[in-house]
Amino acid sequence: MSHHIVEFKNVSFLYPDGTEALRDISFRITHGESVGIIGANGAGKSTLLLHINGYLMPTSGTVNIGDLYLTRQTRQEIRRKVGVVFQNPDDQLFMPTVYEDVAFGPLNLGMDETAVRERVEYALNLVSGLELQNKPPHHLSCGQKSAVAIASVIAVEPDILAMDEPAANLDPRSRRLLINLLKTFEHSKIIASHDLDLIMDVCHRCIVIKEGTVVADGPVMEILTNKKLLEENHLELPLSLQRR
Amino acid sequence: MSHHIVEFKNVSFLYPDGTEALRDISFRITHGESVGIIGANGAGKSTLLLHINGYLMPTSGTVNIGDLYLTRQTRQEIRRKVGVVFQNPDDQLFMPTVYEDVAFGPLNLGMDETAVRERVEYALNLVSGLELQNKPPHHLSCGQKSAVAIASVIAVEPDILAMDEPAANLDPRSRRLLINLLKTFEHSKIIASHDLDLIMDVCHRCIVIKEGTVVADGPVMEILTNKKLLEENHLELPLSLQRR
Amino acid sequence: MTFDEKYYNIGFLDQLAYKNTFVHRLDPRAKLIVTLLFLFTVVSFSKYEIAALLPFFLYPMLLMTIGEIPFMFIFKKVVFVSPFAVFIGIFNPLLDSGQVFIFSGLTISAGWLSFFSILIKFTLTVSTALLLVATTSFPGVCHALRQLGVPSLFVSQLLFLYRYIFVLMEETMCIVRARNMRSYGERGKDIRIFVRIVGILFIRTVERAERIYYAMLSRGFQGDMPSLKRFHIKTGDIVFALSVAVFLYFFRFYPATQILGRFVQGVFS
Amino acid sequence: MHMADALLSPAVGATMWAGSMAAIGYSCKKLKENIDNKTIPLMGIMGAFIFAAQMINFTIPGTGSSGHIGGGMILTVILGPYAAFLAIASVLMVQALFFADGGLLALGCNIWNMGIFPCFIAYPLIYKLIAGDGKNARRISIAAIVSVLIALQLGAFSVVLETLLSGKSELPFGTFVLLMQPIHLAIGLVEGIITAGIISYVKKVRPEILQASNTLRPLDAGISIKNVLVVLVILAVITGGALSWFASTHPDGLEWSIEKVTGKGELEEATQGIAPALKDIQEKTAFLPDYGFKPAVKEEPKENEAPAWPGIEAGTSVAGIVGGAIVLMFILFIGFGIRLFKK
Ligand SMILES: Nc1ncnc2c1ncn2[C@@H]1O[C@H](COP(=O)(O)OP(=O)(O)OP(=O)(O)O)[C@@H](O)[C@H]1O
Ligand SMILES: Nc1ncnc2c1ncn2[C@@H]1O[C@H](COP(=O)(O)OP(=O)(O)OP(=O)(O)O)[C@@H](O)[C@H]1O
Ligand SMILES: [Mg+2]
Ligand SMILES: [Mg+2]
Repeated sequence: MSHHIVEFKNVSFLYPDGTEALRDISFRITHGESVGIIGANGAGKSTLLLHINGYLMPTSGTVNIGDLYLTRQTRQEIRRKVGVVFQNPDDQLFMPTVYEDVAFGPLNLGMDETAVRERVEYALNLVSGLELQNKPPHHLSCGQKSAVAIASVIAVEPDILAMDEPAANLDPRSRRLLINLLKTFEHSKIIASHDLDLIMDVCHRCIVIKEGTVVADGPVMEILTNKKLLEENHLELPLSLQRR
Repeated sequence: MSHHIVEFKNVSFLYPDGTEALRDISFRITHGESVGIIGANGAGKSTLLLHINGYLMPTSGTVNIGDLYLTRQTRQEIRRKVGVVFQNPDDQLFMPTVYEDVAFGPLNLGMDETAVRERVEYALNLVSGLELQNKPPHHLSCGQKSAVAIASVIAVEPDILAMDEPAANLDPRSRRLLINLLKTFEHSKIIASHDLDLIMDVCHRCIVIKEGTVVADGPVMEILTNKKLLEENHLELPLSLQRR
Repeated sequence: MTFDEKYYNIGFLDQLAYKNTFVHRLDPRAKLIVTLLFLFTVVSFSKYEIAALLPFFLYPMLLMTIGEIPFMFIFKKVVFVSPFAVFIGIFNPLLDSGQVFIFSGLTISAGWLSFFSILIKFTLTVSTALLLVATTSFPGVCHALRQLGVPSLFVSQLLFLYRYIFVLMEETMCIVRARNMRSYGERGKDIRIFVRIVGILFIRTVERAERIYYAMLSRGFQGDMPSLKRFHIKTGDIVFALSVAVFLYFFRFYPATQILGRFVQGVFS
Repeated sequence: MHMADALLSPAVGATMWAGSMAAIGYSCKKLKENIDNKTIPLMGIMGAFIFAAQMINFTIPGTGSSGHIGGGMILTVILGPYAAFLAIASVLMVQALFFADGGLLALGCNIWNMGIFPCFIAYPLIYKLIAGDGKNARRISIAAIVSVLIALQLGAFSVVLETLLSGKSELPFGTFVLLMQPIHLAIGLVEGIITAGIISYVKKVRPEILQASNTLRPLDAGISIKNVLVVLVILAVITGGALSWFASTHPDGLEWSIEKVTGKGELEEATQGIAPALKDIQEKTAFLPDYGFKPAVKEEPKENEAPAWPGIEAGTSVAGIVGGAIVLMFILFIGFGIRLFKK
């Protein structure tokens, strides 16, 4: 299924203020893979995720999602294939109720009401948030907000799911629920996080980014046990591997 | 040294909208202790911290800081004794440059410019942030912001340091630096966090809060290894104690 | 411009202000006063004046080169904000059709003259204003204002505004991104959703203001924003201000361009 | 609606600066009288909020084009007129400096046009009147829409006046008004609806914020309509007086002094150029005859004006072009020179 591929070829990105956030990044993620993106603060993880659905366009190089090259013309289409969940769920829930928020994407895709309702219910059910549907988002707990944010992205049935720091500010139980939720998705997944334990639990492959370049790419266990590599990147062994 | 004591006696607090965030909380923290406050999302940790220096006043019960009972009259004085570092460093660095920010507290204490300069340099030096002094906060990285936020509180030389979720969004190295920094303070410390590994590293005592009440209070290792207690509170074993 | 572009743009201008060059080191008060003088001088020229305005490009040019400010960046910004001036100015050639001889055979309408005059003045004033922040930093301008007698209440909240612009813009940018991502074209950008977004932002802003206020209280805030006396007028500042003033005076009241032109014509004929 | 430096004469610019600065000083003084310590950070941060909100664009219904808001009225409703005025002034200042919207000289005009009208006229005279005690949601919405509309109309009209008084633009008064007012009617309607929407959203979700601004801050209650009117009349008299003094004694602000120095006055011909028949009308309609607003009536053939334009003789303009070119090259040369030297 070539349409679930994410391929970066020599992608560089300069923020208009001159910051070189990505430099010559190349990798290829195939169907069904789940990939962790790790690196120091400011390494370029968030910038990379913003390229996956064409929010930012590479300054040079090409991004290939499925069978489409990312251009200004194709990016609307690409956004349907790729759902991105940002770091802060508060930034993502902007409709008056949970239901409307989850329905926002499907409605914009031009679906009719019954189809939308089905989609919303399906997505909310997946994150066990069906009974929240009539609540306004600002009355939800942190963990619930995260779940709804994920549902609102799933509702458009993306082929690829990208998440930026999904577990920040969650209590350990909500974090565990989120991990289990992520494990059950059969989508391709790309997760950027400082929570290496979460990456270890959810991903099979791991890409390390340093100052905008890929410095390592391989099976998750191999990378997350490579102390030297991790330390060079302001990281450390996942806490659950740090024996006391 | 009774003036470093923090004592809550039957404290309850209702938000104006009727949410009962604290119910009949009592505990006593003595000089030099470092105490972790843990609990599920919405348990009341942040609300509790806001009482320690009198932003919120208990609806019933008393808060005693050192030899002062918290009242509208004493709270200015109490604020000198207690430094609070909030969750989001952006909310705390409100002056246009790092130097001015750290100097804000000492200047308000009425110190003269040379004494202020000394304080600022001392505090910034402690967090290794001296070379940041002329930068505006929005040019700092996450980790640097956290460090400066701590410096700006330390510059007032509080007897007691209270922190809410100090390590969120930091990469593992910055988090480790922060932990080491916290370990070196001989202040009384009160830290609210979901990062149980951090609590375990920094604190000696731990208070578990559930729906606004204290459900456990004891030595950190005892509490953080009590699986049943933790699970009842939406928590789990610190990751470094979770063997794979 | 998209939201992102606007954000990066203002961020870049802000970054420039923290360079360390001769121009950046000058006292903010000197730069502020000189800038205002400059603006007054430029707009004081008659509406048909062109030639006499040209020497004034020297000032922004010097600021730009000595202050190491990229020319294209300023230029683009000037072009970007020009529509209103162009829109109003473009009526001049249509309405003011008096003829002016340039030399035999070539006449243009007075309206064109005044239109170009507007454009030149526009370029001069806008670029100088931009260069003021680019070489002084916004807090610098604020401190200068305070020292020049603007009420400190106003200056204090101006500094807050500056500090939180970046924080709030970043937050807003995230929300706008989230909206655009699930909008698939123009559908999701209608006015109701806009109102919602601004409403949410508003509430979060109020809550943030509350947290900031707490943070201020915890550091002894009692109503007065303390300020450091940071700037001392140096001889360099005075020399700078005086020389610009002389420069402005000379080219304002002495038709140097004309004279130079005549002289050159004389040499060649 | 930002006024631009290039369209301003120094006289108008300076007068509006003085007026706006006075208003800032007055607001600071009033605010200080019963300040809540929270107000300073709140004002600053609300300013930042407006700034950010102005950058979000939305699709204007029915047109498909995109717009953004001004936000003055929202601030006023939340912060009360004095604090809101200062916040708006700050936002405009940041825009002038960072985006070069308008410019520094025009800042005075812009603060006046976009600050005074919503805060001190539309809010106390219209919003408060219609909204009453702020309990009835429908009345609040109507109040918001009407007051925003009126504030914008006044602001737009003010832009017209300032531009014409400055005399840099040839747009006739009537045409300019016909251009500006209807556009701002549309803008005002959209903005009013948005303002109403935001206020009612806030009222629904966090009613205490609005209540706080209604009851806690005595600023709102403190503004009496009488005071507002008195202040306005005084300001109008001062402004008008200053403007007409400038305009009558100094044809273009500083220009009178140039006439003395260089001997080339340039404006007399503007009045001469208009046919005597029109002169009469003009003197009746234009309040500053010296400036000769060109009346919108255009029966007069244009050619009549041409000979009346002796401003620059041929020799002078050639010299100007040559000299100008040399000066520009010289400046560029200096620029590149320093750059090279630095490397
Ligand atoms: N809006 C922006 N304008 C300019 N530079 C930016 C912007 N956003 C990010 N950068 C810069 O780009 C680089 C990469 O930033 P990015 O946010 O992608 O890092 P990150 O890996 O996600 O960091 P974190 O772990 O802190 O989230 C950093 O140097 C950062 O300062
Ligand atoms: N301003 C407020 N008004 C009304 N209720 C509030 C307010 N702030 C918090 N609450 C409620 O009070 C309770 C305690 O909230 P608090 O923020 O103290 O929790 P917390 O333990 O810090 O949670 P987290 O781990 O998510 O930070 C929650 O139920 C919350 O919804
Ligand atoms: Mg990031
Ligand atoms: Mg909390």
